[in-house]
Amino acid sequence: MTSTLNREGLLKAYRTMRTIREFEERVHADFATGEIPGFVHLYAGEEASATGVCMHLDRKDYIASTHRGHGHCIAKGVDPVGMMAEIWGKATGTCKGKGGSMHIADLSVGMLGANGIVGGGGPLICGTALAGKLRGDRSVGVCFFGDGASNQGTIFEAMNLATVWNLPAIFVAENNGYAEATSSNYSVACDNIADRASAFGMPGVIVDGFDFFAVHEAAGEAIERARNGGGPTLLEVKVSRYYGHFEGDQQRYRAAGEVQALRETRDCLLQFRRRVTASGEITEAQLDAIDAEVKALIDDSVAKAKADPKPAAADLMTDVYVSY
Amino acid sequence: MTSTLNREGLLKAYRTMRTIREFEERVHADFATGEIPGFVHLYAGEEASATGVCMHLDRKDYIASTHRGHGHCIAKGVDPVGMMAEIWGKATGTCKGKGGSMHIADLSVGMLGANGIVGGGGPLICGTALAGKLRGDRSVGVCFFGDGASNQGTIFEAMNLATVWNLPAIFVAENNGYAEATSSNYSVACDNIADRASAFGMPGVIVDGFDFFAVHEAAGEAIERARNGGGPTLLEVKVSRYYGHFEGDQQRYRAAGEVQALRETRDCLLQFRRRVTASGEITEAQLDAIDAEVKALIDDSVAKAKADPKPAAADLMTDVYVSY
Amino acid sequence: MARKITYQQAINEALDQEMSRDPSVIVMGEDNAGGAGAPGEEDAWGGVLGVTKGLFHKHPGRVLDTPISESGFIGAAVGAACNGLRPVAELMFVDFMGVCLDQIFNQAAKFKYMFGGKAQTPVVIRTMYGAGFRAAAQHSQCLYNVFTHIPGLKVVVPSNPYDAKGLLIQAIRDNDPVIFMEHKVLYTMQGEVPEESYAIPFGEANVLREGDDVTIVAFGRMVNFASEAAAAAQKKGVHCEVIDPRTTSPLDEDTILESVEKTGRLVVVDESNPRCSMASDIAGLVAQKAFGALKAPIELVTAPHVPVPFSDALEDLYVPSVARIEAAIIKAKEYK
Amino acid sequence: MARKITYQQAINEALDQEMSRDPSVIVMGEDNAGGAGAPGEEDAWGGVLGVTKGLFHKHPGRVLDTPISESGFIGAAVGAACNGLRPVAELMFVDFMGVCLDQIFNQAAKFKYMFGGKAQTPVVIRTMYGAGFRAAAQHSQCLYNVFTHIPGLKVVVPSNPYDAKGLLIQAIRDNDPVIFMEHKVLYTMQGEVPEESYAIPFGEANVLREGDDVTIVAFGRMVNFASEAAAAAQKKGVHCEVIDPRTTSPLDEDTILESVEKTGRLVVVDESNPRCSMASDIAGLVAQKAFGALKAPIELVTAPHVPVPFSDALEDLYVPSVARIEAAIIKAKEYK
Ligand SMILES: Cc1ncc(C[n+]2csc(CCOP(=O)(O)OP(=O)(O)O)c2C)c(N)n1
Ligand SMILES: Cc1ncc(C[n+]2csc(CCOP(=O)(O)OP(=O)(O)O)c2C)c(N)n1
Ligand SMILES: [Mg+2]
Ligand SMILES: [Mg+2]
Repeated sequence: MTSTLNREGLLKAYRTMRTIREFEERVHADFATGEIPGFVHLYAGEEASATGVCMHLDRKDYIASTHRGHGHCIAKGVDPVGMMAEIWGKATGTCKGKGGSMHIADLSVGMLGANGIVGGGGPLICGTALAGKLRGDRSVGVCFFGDGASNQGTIFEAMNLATVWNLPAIFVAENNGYAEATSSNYSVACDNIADRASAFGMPGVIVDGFDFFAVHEAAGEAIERARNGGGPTLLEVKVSRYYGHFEGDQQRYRAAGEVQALRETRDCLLQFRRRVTASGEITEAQLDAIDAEVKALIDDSVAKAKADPKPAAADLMTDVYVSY
Repeated sequence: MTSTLNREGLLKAYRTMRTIREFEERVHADFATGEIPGFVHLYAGEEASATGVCMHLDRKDYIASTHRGHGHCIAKGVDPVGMMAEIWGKATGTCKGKGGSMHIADLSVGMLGANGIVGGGGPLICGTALAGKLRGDRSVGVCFFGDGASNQGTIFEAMNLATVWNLPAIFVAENNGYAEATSSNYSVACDNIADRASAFGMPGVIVDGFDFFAVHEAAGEAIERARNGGGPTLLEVKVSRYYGHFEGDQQRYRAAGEVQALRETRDCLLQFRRRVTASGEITEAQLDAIDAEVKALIDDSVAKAKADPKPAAADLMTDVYVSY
Repeated sequence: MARKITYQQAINEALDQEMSRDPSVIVMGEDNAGGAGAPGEEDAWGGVLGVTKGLFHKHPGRVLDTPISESGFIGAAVGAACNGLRPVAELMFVDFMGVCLDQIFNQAAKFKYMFGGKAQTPVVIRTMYGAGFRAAAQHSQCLYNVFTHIPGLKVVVPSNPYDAKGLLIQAIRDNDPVIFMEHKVLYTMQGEVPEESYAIPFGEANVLREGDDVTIVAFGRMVNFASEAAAAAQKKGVHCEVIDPRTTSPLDEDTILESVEKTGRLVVVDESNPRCSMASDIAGLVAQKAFGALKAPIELVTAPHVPVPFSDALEDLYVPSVARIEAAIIKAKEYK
Repeated sequence: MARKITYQQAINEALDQEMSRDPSVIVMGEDNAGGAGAPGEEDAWGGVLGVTKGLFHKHPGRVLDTPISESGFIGAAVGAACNGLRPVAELMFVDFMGVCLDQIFNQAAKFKYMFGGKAQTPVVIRTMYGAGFRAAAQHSQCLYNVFTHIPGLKVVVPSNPYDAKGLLIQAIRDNDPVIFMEHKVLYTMQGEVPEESYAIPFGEANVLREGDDVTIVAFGRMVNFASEAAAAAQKKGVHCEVIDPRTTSPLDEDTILESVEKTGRLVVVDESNPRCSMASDIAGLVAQKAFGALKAPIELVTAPHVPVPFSDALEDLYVPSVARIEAAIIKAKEYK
């Protein structure tokens, strides 16, 4: 067991990953019934990435997320009950129903928002990191982005700026192999996204995104370096998404059985469970209990989301200016 | 003498560089009198770059240029007389006086325009190269850009796209050490711009921009590779500009004497002259004759530019749509 | 002309027919084939909502998937247009213009003028716009006013399948850069569309309904709402003239002005936010050039000055409704 | 209040005073210090035209030079604003918005709404606009209409040194994203400016001249042209009311509407291209809300629908002139 986490930390990590999984499986099921509006992108399969990184963060550290943001939100401490209500378009949602899945944000826990613009978070996180740096509060900023986003100019500019300003910023490229239906083998002109780090004067690290411990360790190093004034890092997390690009995607660009095999052999929860129970640090029963608690929480979040009221007509015109 | 150029080629190269130099020195002098309007960015000092590259091109090859575009224009075959008139805002100018220094273009010789937007040419040249590739005409596209531009998202995106589509495109980074007053040591997060090539799956080459032969050779290889379907190259040309960022710049960010020393020791025309006369291939007298001819040409261009009429009022409203 | 197809099929057909007719027409965009580099079908997607589906196999080598680099590939389309091609590039959602606008408004739009008339840039940028999909603030905007403002761009806002096909064919043949705005809610709209190829000239409004009482000018999806509202008003004895300019730039000023000369009353319906919108543009035109005929205030029916909200409860209030248009018609009619 | 300084100095002073008052205010942009990494002076430039000169040494560590990466650093300013700072970022020329608009219009502008009111983004984007410098099509545009269209942005167009200082101080203190438009030709304009700090509230128009005959609404540099034209018209017995809204968003509708209620005649002067412009915006407002008072067509004096030409001979024709404004005033006045 090489992890630096104690039992409490391990349980927390498992709970976070399980919460994300349960949340996403439920959204998947409920989307199929037609009750959930809009575009929804699920994070199932990638839980170890958000969790492994965010375990190192506290609320003064900011993260910027993507269209596939539920996992990042939960890992950063956004309340899943509010999130579910948000996704259902309810007034009780994290954003009062005004943002929806693609715009869940909670600045009070350092979550700067899912983002509907691919690559949008890179520049933003340079800014939160700059603010932390100028205050000298040892906080960091983490930008999650996908393999598709790794080709967007904003991400390149942000990485360059982070080094030029020596910012405490971590760029986490979640390479799940696809941007919509386009393979990262096609769209990324070099072999690994992490290979781009040197072009921006920062270390680049590749890590197995099914392995929570690997992500946790690599992220820990990068974040520690950043906190100590050592500047940015590019961390490439090789992962896979279990569902389509968005709900409704038939995924005909993917080999049949690809996901099933991953679920059965490399799933992050499965691996985590095996490892911590094998080491004897945690019992199966403890994990089962978490599973049950998480299920109850998500059940509850859905029940509430269904029952909660929609925004009132007057809400249309509020929140647009702090003061007009 | 490692150059592949025959005597005619050498004379042409010298004439081109001398024409650029003479053109720029004259614009510099005339700007000081207040007669030339607008923002003017001079290319003096960097002549070997445009010339060394463009010697390999013909009119079906396109180049995209920058705000500092006079040298690229001349090297690509745009008529200096029209250019001078354009800079003076005259109806006889290359663009009828509507574009000015920052927008000289002549598509009939494959010059896609100086560009007022830093980094604007990267995407454009991917497009001209794509057209050539789809036609199968072995043409290439060359994008000139500066060290400052090398941090612009458009340039990164273009380099990635060029590899993804395997385009016959050459990215020529003219690193003259400064973007306006900001040093490239500050703004470029890695040591050399050419180091970024691997991030975009292409070869990166560094070359001394005072040495025409070095540029010519490196560009020749890259262009040949591109013509043969071998894809893009990033060529970093290390150069220096002899004048300020734009005319009027006091250059207090530069060490005193920096330019003077370069002019005296490394100047591209000086080096070229030494080398070709030393090898005996060309005589001093031949070069002096070119100098005189070029001077006469530029004198003439200025005389014409001064005498030529300004655009007529009706020109304000033309050329905006091909058909409306 | 009995065949009915959808707006989406009409667009697909226009692309297909122009690609067949002219080898210089190419198509590019994110997942416009869909599946590039992936183990499955190479045209797995055919565009995010399937609009370009099937073109990849029919026109080999001429439907290009792109990385997510809108500046890069839209700029490439512009460059290719300068070098003999007629590219149709897809900006998936118009909301993404913020990452690539320079290549459109400073490059493509200005080349001809800046270069003294010596360039032409026959590029088409197809893009999806509009609210109604619960897609929230970054995937639901209209934004055609931004393009309309820029000299050198032509802007097309088809409101039905027939126009979509004919205007897209014209756009591809046009020698200027064209922004072709596809309302996402209209993709499933059915309409009669001839199988043969035809081009609808730019700057010629379509008058959907004639009437003497009130002129309605509407854009895109709002044309259909305006027609509904006009039909409802008709039952109350108010006769509306419904005008669909079809292109916001060039704009068929004459048809609008002549109608207002006749009716003296004007309602403009624009799904955009109100400030500096097409609604204000038309109002400005008429207040300057047909003032003498005006008998009532110009009624502007637009979205409010807020971002597009996610929740259906709010989004349905955000989009101008048939009821709001009808109320505006009645208000204009009753003004004395 | 006898001290006279330039518009440029007024802006510099506002920045300096706010930086002194509030340590969370920072300044960033290309060469805003000028000379970063270079052997010479570290504030060699102080902005491309020297507007931020001197701040680097006075406020150590708080004036940041940036690479040429407008999306990167303007987005960073937006992010920093979400995390407790009040950044003032410089977009050197507004014409460059095309490489960074997303961070402004989809991020900064929309956070508060999309996030259900739980974010504030107190960022100021200073930017230079306008024709007159022979800077051609990519360095001379106005484009404030684009920002005005976007809900969530406030847009400021100061026409003189006094307003420039007071409005910039307000912009920095404001909790919303503000686009602060500096007309490059006005930098050298002299005016009386108090030394002490003061803020001018947004959405309050300045009435420069009162009159009963014709209302003129003008923006930025055009305010000064409008005043000149009004003075000329005065000599011909036409009494104009000249209104400078100072901010296009929020807009002081009341002052404009009340004036038109009084005069019944309106001229709008906008240096922009005409379509979907502030000129049409004001015309739309008045045609809807003060129609009953209108006695004449609304005259819109704008640039033509072409890019900004380079040659002085053409650029001088492009920019609305005092003579054209005066002609519009007379036309409005004489209409029966
Ligand atoms: C600027 C921009 N371009 C395109 C899109 C449409 N889009 C949304 S998600 C997506 C794919 C993103 O792929 P990747 O970055 O790999 O993230 P993943 O979906 O795999 O998590 C695309 C093209 C967008 N939202 N924003
Ligand atoms: C998008 C954009 N940002 C900023 C500018 C202003 N600007 C013009 S030239 C320049 C410096 C360019 O430096 P570099 O690329 O090194 O070229 P050089 O001037 O040295 O030839 C800047 C910042 C611009 N024209 N376009
Ligand atoms: Mg991906
Ligand atoms: Mg440079």
